[in-house]
Amino acid sequence: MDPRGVDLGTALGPLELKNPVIAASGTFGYGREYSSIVPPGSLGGIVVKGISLEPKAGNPPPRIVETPSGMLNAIGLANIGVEAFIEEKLPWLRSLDTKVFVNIYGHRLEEYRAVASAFKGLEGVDALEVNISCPNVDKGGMAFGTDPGMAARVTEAVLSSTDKPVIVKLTPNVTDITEIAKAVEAAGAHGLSLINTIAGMAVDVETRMPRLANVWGGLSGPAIRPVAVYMVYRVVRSVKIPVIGIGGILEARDALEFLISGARAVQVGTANFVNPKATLEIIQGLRDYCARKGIAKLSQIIGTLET
Amino acid sequence: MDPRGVDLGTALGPLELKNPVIAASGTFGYGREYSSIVPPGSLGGIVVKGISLEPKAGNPPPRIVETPSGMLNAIGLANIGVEAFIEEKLPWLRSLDTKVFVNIYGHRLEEYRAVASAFKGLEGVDALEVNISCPNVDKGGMAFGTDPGMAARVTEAVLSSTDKPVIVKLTPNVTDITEIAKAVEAAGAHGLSLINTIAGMAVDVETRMPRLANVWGGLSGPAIRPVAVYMVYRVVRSVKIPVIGIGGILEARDALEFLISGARAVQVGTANFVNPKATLEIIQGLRDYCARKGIAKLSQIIGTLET
Amino acid sequence: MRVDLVKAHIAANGSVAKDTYLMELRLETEEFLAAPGQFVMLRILDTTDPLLRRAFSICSLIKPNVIQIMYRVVGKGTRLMKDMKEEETLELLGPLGNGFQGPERGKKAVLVSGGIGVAPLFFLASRLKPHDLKFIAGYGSKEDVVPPGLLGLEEGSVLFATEDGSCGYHGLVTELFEAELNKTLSRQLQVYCCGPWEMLKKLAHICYEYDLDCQVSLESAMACGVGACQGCAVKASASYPPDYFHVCSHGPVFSSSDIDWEG
Amino acid sequence: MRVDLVKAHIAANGSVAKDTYLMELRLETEEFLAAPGQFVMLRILDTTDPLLRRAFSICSLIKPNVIQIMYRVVGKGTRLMKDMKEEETLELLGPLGNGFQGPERGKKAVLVSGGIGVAPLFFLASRLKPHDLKFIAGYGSKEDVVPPGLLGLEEGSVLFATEDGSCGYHGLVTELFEAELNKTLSRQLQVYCCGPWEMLKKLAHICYEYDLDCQVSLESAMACGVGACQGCAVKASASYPPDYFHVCSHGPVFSSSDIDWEG
Ligand SMILES: Cc1cc2nc3c(=O)[nH]c(=O)nc-3n(C[C@H](O)[C@H](O)[C@H](O)COP(=O)(O)OP(=O)(O)OC[C@H]3O[C@@H](n4cnc5c(N)ncnc54)[C@H](O)[C@@H]3O)c2cc1C
Ligand SMILES: Cc1cc2nc3c(=O)[nH]c(=O)nc-3n(C[C@H](O)[C@H](O)[C@H](O)COP(=O)(O)OP(=O)(O)OC[C@H]3O[C@@H](n4cnc5c(N)ncnc54)[C@H](O)[C@@H]3O)c2cc1C
Ligand SMILES: Cc1cc2nc3c(=O)[nH]c(=O)nc-3n(C[C@H](O)[C@H](O)[C@H](O)COP(=O)(O)O)c2cc1C
Ligand SMILES: Cc1cc2nc3c(=O)[nH]c(=O)nc-3n(C[C@H](O)[C@H](O)[C@H](O)COP(=O)(O)O)c2cc1C
Ligand code: FES
Ligand code: FES
Repeated sequence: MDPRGVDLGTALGPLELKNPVIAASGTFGYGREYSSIVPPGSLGGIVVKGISLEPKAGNPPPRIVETPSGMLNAIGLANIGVEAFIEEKLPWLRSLDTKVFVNIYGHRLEEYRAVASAFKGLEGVDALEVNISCPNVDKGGMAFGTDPGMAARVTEAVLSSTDKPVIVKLTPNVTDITEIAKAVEAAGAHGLSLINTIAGMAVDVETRMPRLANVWGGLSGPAIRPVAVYMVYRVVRSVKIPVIGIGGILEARDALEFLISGARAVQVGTANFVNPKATLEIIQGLRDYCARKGIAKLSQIIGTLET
Repeated sequence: MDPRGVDLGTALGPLELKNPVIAASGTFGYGREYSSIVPPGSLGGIVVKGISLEPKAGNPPPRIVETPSGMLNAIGLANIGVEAFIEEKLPWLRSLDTKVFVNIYGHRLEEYRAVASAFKGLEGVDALEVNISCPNVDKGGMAFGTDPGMAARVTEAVLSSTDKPVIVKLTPNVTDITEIAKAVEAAGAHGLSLINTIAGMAVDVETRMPRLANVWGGLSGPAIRPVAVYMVYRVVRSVKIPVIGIGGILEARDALEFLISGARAVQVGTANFVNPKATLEIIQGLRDYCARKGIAKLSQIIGTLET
Repeated sequence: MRVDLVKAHIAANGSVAKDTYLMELRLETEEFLAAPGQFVMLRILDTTDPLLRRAFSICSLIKPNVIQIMYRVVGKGTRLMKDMKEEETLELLGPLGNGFQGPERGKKAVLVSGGIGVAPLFFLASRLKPHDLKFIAGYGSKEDVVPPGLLGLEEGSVLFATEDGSCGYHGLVTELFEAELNKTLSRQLQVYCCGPWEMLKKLAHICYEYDLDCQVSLESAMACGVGACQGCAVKASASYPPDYFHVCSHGPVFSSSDIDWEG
Repeated sequence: MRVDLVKAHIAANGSVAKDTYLMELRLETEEFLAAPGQFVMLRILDTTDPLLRRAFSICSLIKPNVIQIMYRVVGKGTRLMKDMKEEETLELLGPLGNGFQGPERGKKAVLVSGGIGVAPLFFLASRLKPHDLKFIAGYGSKEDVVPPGLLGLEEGSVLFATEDGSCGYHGLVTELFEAELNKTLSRQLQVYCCGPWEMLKKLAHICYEYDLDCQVSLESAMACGVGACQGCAVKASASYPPDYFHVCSHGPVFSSSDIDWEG
């Protein structure tokens, strides 16, 4: 079978992707930074860096530190704010032949509403991805995404402020991610993406100071893949809406772990740093895998895990 | 300063350890397997494999799989049962010049009580370490350790059945580990150890089957170290009882991350597989570090993280 | 049993068949007391990926402190190994496990291997007298065949079976084994084998039918290699009280009747 | 700016001073359009530890597709690099960042380095005329000193300062710089420097006092190297609207007055 003949198309509810490989939020800039290496049109989609109502400078450095097979980041959700994003970044994104997901966040429900509203009717934004891992300032800093009720309320707030499909991005830092997933589904989300980073920290034993100025940060990369695959596996079995798998994907084989477990698409984050061509190689690898196995459509392997 | 002159002694409440390096449960057998490489008397302590009331054969194979900088295990808490342990293993352990911690578990409160009682008054057992990561059969399989109330009840059950110091071993698979830690402290535990493994899974994309017969397992090794350090850092700041840090420690530098963050001792697990001499090298490395820094007593650096 | 942790200096490392390499290791120890069927675990790099040690059967002991291992490149660890150069150093844990037993006086040894399973059998063969032994090695194809001369055996001393018929008997090694059995039914035999699970299962079945004692060397994912982690479980046949053996410490060599081949 | 991902073959790799190595890389590209001050990011191994690429300044461009980098062995990645042999291959991302500007016509360039910070300045020096340039290199001790001849500069063209006085001026390079300044106050100068943060901070302060334009090349922990992750933040001086620059895409070369040296 010719790998070029394999149909990699996948659907996330109303969204049709040419292939299941999406660049993850915060790791691919606004799409332009890698464009000399990765033609954006070759991707299934791009999720831009998390956008808030106001511009945010982010945390003091150091913001990143390498850990075994992973990295911690405490960027602090630095971004140019929704207004500048729409003015400066969206026109270019609009020209791309790929799905553009805008990742949004807030620290209050109204902030989520306001950011979501800003994209109402705007061309070039195919979906919103809602980051609910952010601390909720009204609830003593516990993340929105750690409480099913709050997660549902954020979901409703965004849904009521937008005409775009809404994907809610779940945090892994919870006792039972399926509870959150079910609450978000019941609130009407079109899809789920998981996982966001796992809370972690590292210490410089020479200075006896945390390696991140922010003390703790989010762990990403291959180290967390087993945790992500398991959470995706569990969530897929608890909800009906489509799930995007994220966490430590470096190669096609890794993406397949998620797809076979039931994810309809995947996002590639840290791997972009390790190998800027990772997304392209994963797409090619998926083609080769299907061809080798005689599978005409990638969608035929989604959720085929034998247990 | 001469490294040999450094005092590595540490105290876990009533227990005095000659040094803070303890072999973790499930990774050091019953102490004997590595004794030709690691003289048990050189360690601060040994935690034996988790013991249950009845012998348990464990899960079908495959039981382990390597992941990036980590491994998943689904041993299924295989063990010879408390009776055989006391008869066959304890006599040898009793002869060792190190602290022996017996790791115990159950699936019902009465099981915890029964196993704990079996060690009442028995010489050679210096403390009990209570694994509360096990599924609670009366509560639909949610782990005891994921609910503060249940965690407290297990703690009380064990405390009322033993004359030994009781250390409760926390699971990281929770939204807020400090809540569990506080509940366990309030219930009277003498100390806490954390973290146990993180739930994870891996898929064989050729066979489309989980790589573990049990589908999911527990992730350990360097991959999880940042998560463990962060949880220890948070728990140390929420309770007054001593904390033992566990997770991904391979070298002295890694152990120091936990000690500086406030752990009074550490456990070394997966590293024993990677480098059977790891515990010995960590002890030597702690000596060298203190000598290099001109620190006479290791206890002087515990909890000295500058934030 | 004394398990040691020693530095192993690569004295040679080269291809001997398709994707198959022979590595000679000079150990920093005076005498490495290894018996056929035992194995070692190697730490390949100091970094944390790959993390765990890799298990390899001892393929020959050419001096008291020099061993050879033969390995097939299948994944991350073996890929790194094949690119290692002379003078580079690995960390070795061993000798591990329990080796082959016997054969009893008067019994002829029949060695049956599938693929890289040939490695421990080369060591065993080197300890047996040529006329007390029949060595049958199965491979996929001609290019997989490891020339016995490389391990000091006589070139003609090994019978080959290849699945594609490109060398020796055309078919499965289990078929060739059965054919050979039928020739020599009169003899008292002790069978030794190592290879993929399905092959061992078939052999175990044949040996059961012919009422022959059969020792198999098994593989299993391992973490510790010394009986400490209980990771390398293999299901015991119903007749045994413990439900699982540990391949590393109870094996890797088992009597084929002790194993639950369906498990 | 065109960033490329290319294979880099090691053409040479050897020690040039204590813990300091020079690696020559032949790139699989026709022409590598790199300017002094730009850097590359190398992926050292295919495995996941070390995971991230390592950043190195381009130390020289000896052919259109052959570069040199000079590195100090400080951790896991550089330790692996020093053991790499000719013919081994690394993956290179680059050229990255914005290099040094100028000097304006009529201005003399003063290059000041601390330790391994000498690497990008060698490249810059190679592009300037010897009489338009003063190169002051600070090191801890004599054994750290990289002989300028190795990079094609005249041996006498670099002034040295060592902290222990074992070579050249006895003291900090910033002191030697200030002493030299006092000799040449009449001249119009453009200062370029690279080294540890505290040294750059001092230099920035001296240049501010003497009203000299000063360009610094900064380091920061990096993940992407191309402006996509926002990881490599450095605080901008109060006069600037953005609170943080990204060292990889806004720098690594900055005007010293743009940086908040307390931040
Ligand atoms: C007792 C014993 C003796 C062995 N003797 C030999 C030998 O002489 N020659 C030889 O080529 N191989 C032998 N093997 C198999 C060898 O250990 C694996 O091929 C090797 O570990 C693969 O490592 P990798 O990193 O290349 O593969 P990867 O697939 O990347 O390894 C991933 C993980 O799976 C484990 N693994 C993969 N395949 C096997 C396997 N077949 N058995 C056990 N664990 C596996 C690895 O150890 C590692 O932990 C033996 C295995 C055992 C248990
Ligand atoms: C723009 C730029 C140019 C550089 N040019 C050179 C050069 O020419 N020669 C040279 O020897 N070094 C240079 N460095 C520093 C070099 O990147 C680090 O020394 C190297 O990454 C250390 O890797 P390691 O694995 O040996 O150390 P480890 O300490 O094991 O590395 C752990 C992590 O910290 C990061 N890290 C450690 N030290 C530094 C540092 N000083 N700056 C940035 N990240 C660091 C590593 O990249 C890695 O992610 C440069 C850094 C930057 C940002
Ligand atoms: C540097 C960095 C920045 C990130 N920023 C965001 C963000 O703004 N919003 C968000 O939802 N996730 C963010 N993430 C999380 C990733 O999108 C992804 O969920 C996570 O890194 C796990 O995937 P990976 O292992 O492939 O990186 C960020 C991750 C990294 C490493
Ligand atoms: C193979 C294996 C078996 C384990 N068995 C137990 C056990 O019986 N009881 C327990 O409390 N923890 C058990 N653990 C968890 C370890 O004691 C330790 O908490 C965990 O592995 C994290 O530490 P590490 O990263 O140093 O391995 C086991 C871990 C492994 C890898
Ligand atoms: S590999 Fe650990 S018990 Fe066998
Ligand atoms: S390293 Fe990613 S923005 Fe600079």
